[in-house]
Amino acid sequence: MRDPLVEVLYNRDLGGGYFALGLLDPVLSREARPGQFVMIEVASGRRVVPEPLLRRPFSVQRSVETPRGAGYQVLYRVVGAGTTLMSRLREGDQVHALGPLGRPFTPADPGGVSFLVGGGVGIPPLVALADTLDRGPVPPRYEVFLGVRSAADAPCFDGFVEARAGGVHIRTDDGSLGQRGTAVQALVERWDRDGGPPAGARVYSCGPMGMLRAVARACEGRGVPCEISVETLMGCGLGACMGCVIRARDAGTRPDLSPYDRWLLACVRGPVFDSRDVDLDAGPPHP
Amino acid sequence: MRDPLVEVLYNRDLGGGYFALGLLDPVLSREARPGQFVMIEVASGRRVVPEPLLRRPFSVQRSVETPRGAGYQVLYRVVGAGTTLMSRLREGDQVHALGPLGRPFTPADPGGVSFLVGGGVGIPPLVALADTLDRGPVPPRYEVFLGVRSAADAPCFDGFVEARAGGVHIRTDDGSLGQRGTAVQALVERWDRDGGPPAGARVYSCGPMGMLRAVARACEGRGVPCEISVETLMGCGLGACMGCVIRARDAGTRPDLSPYDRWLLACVRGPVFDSRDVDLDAGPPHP
Amino acid sequence: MHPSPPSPVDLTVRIGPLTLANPVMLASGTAGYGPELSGVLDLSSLGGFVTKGIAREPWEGNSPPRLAETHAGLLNAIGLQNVGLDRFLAEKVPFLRELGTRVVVNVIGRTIEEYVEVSRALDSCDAVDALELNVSCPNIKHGGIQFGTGPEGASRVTAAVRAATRKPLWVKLSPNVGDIAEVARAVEGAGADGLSLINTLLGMAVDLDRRRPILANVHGGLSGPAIKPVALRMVWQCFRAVGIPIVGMGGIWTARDALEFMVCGARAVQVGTASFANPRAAAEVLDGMGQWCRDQGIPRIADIVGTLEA
Amino acid sequence: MHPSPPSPVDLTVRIGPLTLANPVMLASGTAGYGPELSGVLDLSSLGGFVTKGIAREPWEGNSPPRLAETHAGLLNAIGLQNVGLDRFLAEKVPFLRELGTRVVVNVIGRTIEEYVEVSRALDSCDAVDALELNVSCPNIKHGGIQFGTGPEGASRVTAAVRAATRKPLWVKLSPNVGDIAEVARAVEGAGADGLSLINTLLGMAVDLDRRRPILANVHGGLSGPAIKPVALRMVWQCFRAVGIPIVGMGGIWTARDALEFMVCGARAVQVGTASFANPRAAAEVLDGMGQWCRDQGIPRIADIVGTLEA
Ligand SMILES: Cc1cc2nc3c(=O)[nH]c(=O)nc-3n(C[C@H](O)[C@H](O)[C@H](O)COP(=O)(O)OP(=O)(O)OC[C@H]3O[C@@H](n4cnc5c(N)ncnc54)[C@H](O)[C@@H]3O)c2cc1C
Ligand SMILES: Cc1cc2nc3c(=O)[nH]c(=O)nc-3n(C[C@H](O)[C@H](O)[C@H](O)COP(=O)(O)OP(=O)(O)OC[C@H]3O[C@@H](n4cnc5c(N)ncnc54)[C@H](O)[C@@H]3O)c2cc1C
Ligand SMILES: Cc1cc2nc3c(=O)[nH]c(=O)nc-3n(C[C@H](O)[C@H](O)[C@H](O)COP(=O)(O)O)c2cc1C
Ligand SMILES: Cc1cc2nc3c(=O)[nH]c(=O)nc-3n(C[C@H](O)[C@H](O)[C@H](O)COP(=O)(O)O)c2cc1C
Ligand code: FES
Ligand code: FES
Repeated sequence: MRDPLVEVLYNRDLGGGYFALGLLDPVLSREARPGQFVMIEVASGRRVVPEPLLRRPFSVQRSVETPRGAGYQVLYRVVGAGTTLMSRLREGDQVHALGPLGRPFTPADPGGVSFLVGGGVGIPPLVALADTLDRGPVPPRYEVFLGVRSAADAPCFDGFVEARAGGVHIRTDDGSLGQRGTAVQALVERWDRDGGPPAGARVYSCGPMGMLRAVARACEGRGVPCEISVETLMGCGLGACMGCVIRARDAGTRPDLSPYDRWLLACVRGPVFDSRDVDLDAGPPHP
Repeated sequence: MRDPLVEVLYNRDLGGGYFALGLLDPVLSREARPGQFVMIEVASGRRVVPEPLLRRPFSVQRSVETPRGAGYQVLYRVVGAGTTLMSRLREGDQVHALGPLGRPFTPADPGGVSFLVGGGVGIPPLVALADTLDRGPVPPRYEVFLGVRSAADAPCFDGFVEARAGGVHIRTDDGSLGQRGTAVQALVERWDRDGGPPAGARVYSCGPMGMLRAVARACEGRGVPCEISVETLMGCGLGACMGCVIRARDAGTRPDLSPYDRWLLACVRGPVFDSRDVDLDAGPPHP
Repeated sequence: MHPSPPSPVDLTVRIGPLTLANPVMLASGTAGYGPELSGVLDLSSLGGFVTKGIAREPWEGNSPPRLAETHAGLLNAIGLQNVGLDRFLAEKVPFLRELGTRVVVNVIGRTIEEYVEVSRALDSCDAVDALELNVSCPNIKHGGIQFGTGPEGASRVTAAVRAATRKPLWVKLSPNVGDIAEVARAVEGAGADGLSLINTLLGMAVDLDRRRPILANVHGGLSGPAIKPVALRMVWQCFRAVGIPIVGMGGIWTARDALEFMVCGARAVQVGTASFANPRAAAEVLDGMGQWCRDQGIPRIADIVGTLEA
Repeated sequence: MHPSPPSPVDLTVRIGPLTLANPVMLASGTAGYGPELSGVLDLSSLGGFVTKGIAREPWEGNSPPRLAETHAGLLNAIGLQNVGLDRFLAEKVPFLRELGTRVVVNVIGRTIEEYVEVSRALDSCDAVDALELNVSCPNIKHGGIQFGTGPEGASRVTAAVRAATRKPLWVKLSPNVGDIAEVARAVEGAGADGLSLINTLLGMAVDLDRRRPILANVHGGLSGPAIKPVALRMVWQCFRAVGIPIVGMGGIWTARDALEFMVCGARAVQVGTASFANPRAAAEVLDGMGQWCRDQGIPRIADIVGTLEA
């Protein structure tokens, strides 16, 4: 684990409250696996005691090569105090970014078909996964289903605008871009049209809790293995604070499960989980 | 009382840790009397809760006229967190500056001779006083005695470098500029040489506590009225927090004095006091 | 989102028999005796004004330094320097009478008898709308603190003062206790009309290089945003423990802070330390509270009191 | 200014029978069981490591959200989720044995019997250098809190555990009490070898727009720089009240913070919340402490303990 002080390569305003932050870190650029994240010190510098006090977790979206060296990009949306500060970072600023952290996605065996289902700022880790699949030994077989609220959220698609192996399907809640509907509806329609998911199908998903619930339901009902990446509030990213928990599936009724294992640390056991291992309905993982 | 959000006209680095801050405020520029001060919001802007939490008091050094309008200047030295933040202010930034606050110097009657005795960052309010005397109806009769540690502190003399009515006498502790010695020694030598202070002499002084003690002793021993401006730690500048106190002279033994009046609020009863009214030896007015 | 109602928000709140035009007051010891902030702030726009603590005789207070800044907080050890009852009545009351807002006098004493005497004298003073018994000041060695740390002491002084005045009686509790709800219940039982929560947390700051406490008094009372989580917790605990109204304070900086206190059960709030950083803080808090109610479509601010779902 | 002495500063400190290579430890609950931070921080460079609280059986902990940021502070309501004694011994101790620093196990229980059983089992565990009795966790309803809020409860559990172990026994006190020195004296009388001060202050945070507590548990423990003034005060009060060594904590962010605790009487310190913002915080605090001693010409850091002039 490393916590380097890294240089900001760029911090591009993509519009609609979305930004793309490039950080110089050749090691992480090489070592991060899709689905892993970093804890960024958003309020660095000026003050002894930062405000907000805690770092913020962000998925590694993709590796980048720049004249200054290799690094990686984080795609984020401004939602509160931390991301507001982040949006003020400028080229040449330095921040601590701890990572790569957490359990990554497990890419499918060659021959399988992967379905990448993402919503909003849950899309970035799927870019990393698609990039990995694209670099794989055999021609990758995957399809991408993405959903956002409206055309204003188009910056979320960064990384999927370019052509991808099996095509990218876009849905918006209001129909202002692509077709109206959700990413999960699009996935299910596709499967229904094809008479069910293909053999060797696997789903990888990240997005808001409602979307994850829907995707897990769709997959579990059809016997499709499904990995989801959950976003909980994280204090440390290292398994030290026990703040980031998500409920284990059937936690209260499984006699084999130690009470200790009823709440799973999303930062080290996740953020990527087999959907069958977690209970997305138990208590809000986040306010 | 006003607490306007004023614009920074300039914030000049004078070297040696000294800065001159110009603030746009025609009203204060006109109304402030010599010895009065302002409470500046040094950690304004970015954060809901500032750090440091409190404002900082600074003497009004002089009025300034700029193409943008009339304002005033504060001369300050970077000594801690607040002044460090202040030194980062830039032209066009906005800060709240509450004032003019406190009891000013009482300029001598026409015909009297004023002696202005200043040390370090206690010199700025004497500039304001000299400017007022210069603008007075009769040719002003005053002399200025200034002391700093060494030539590195020369920026403190800002405002007294130009010719002044009765001349400016400069002393440094190490003799690196002007003569070696202190401002008070210079004053006393001058009086001794002249066979005592002139009739109608009055002393106005501001500077470190040690200097104020010496000047008060010199004046009281010779029956010369002496006004000193004291710098205590101030929470509000308005008489509301009772944090800024200085001891009343003979507080413990004066039967006429209510216990309430044993500690005087320096922000409203001062910062300028008749030296005979305060006890400069009782407890540190500031750590 | 509710559409903004055309009618203005009703900001009045009632603390027992007393109606305040709005829930925002200035906290004791942070706004002097009235005139101090009146140049920068229209006091008549606020719901109330609480004076610096008043004792039977004038008090000297502590030696300086009396203030020390901490992270998001302020330590003070003023030591209750105050003009004393007679001068308060003669010099301060005339101004307070014209204030145009509710006047609450913070009462302090070294003995129960002193509390009683001050309260009795204020009982006949028409300019005074309520008394706030400070049984909790941590800054004086032989002062109020002994009354505030236990339910017995707090209820004894409350009962004694209750018998001496018909004015609405608020008791301001110390947070430096193990079980605030127990003290609150005791004080309610002794006849208090309201609770003021919280006074400062006992703290300390150190000048490392000189190896000395920063405050001449060594200890001081911690106020400001640092203590807000403790204050909210105590307001909520007491709201569930007693029936009398609560006036909340401790670190209120913004309208949202003040509204949080109300949602936790405070009928009104007091702004303290924030006035030092910004002398108009209380007025800005009030503005923001009205705005929030409008935005949320809440017609009467009193309706949000204690609405926390927990 | 003293010239820097050529010889290195002696950073060792003694807590009763135990010598630590230096005064900086990681605080319980903020560094897991050891492996969690070891990738970013060389634990063997520190004076000690305190584990997450260990109970006789595994505990589930509270529902999320378990964390809420406040101004200069952090509220947590983890609820002492822990692996339990057996799994601790089987899975965690092997790593701790190789840590190369002092290992202190934080012990929790719902009853005195549970405290005793955990402590007895750890007595025979060579990897454990000391026990830290957490009689003060505010996050569980029927848990340790009842022991920590009064001198009687705290001394009862201390005495019972004392009889069950020969390991150095530190008792970690709750700050949510009226008189910390009274509790400290009681615990000393019951046989404690040291005091850990302080645990978190009971607090609360509110989601205004949803009118709900932010923490699922409603209340949580406040840590971080916001509480440092309270922690320093309690360390100083206890230092003057007892003879046993004190381990200080609460908002330590920098070397100067840590040194302030030592000057107030702490023999050693623990870094907690700071590790979340900066996982190398403890190492940086330690570096800075050595540097300060060199700059000040202090040959042995132990010499500054309790040197506050007050
Ligand atoms: C493993 C992981 C990967 C993530 N990757 C990305 C990413 O690639 N891009 C991106 O934009 N965001 C990502 N997030 C979410 C991101 O961490 C939060 O948006 C950020 O922490 C908000 O900080 P803030 O201070 O701006 O907001 P706050 O002021 O803390 O909160 C503002 C609002 O956002 C909500 N919020 C805060 N933290 C989270 C969270 N962790 N999850 C969900 N909602 C939250 C709050 O409840 C509140 O409503 C990720 C989160 C996790 C756990
Ligand atoms: C009425 C008045 C007028 C002043 N006018 C000027 C001026 O014109 N120019 C100027 O440079 N300074 C002036 N000062 C002093 C100035 O207010 C302090 O230097 C400033 O508040 C320090 O803030 P800081 O955060 O940088 O330092 P801090 O971090 O607060 O303290 C750093 C060091 O400075 C000392 N210090 C802090 N405040 C004061 C104070 N009020 N008086 C003396 N020492 C202090 C501290 O004890 C500490 O040793 C004036 C003070 C008063 C009361
Ligand atoms: C400088 C200062 C003086 C105070 N004096 C008094 C007082 O005389 N009587 C009293 O009951 N409370 C006094 N307090 C406490 C405040 O009224 C208030 O309870 C506390 O500061 C918490 O609110 P805040 O965080 O908004 O300041 C004082 C607080 C400060 C900062
Ligand atoms: C997330 C978290 C979990 C904690 N868990 C424990 C614990 O299990 N046992 C314990 O005695 N203290 C626990 N504490 C308290 C800390 O050990 C420490 O006493 C407190 O946080 C004050 O120090 P700090 O401000 O440096 O964090 C915990 C604190 C935090 C923030
Ligand atoms: S974020 Fe701290 S344990 Fe997961
Ligand atoms: S600075 Fe607040 S009373 Fe003087």
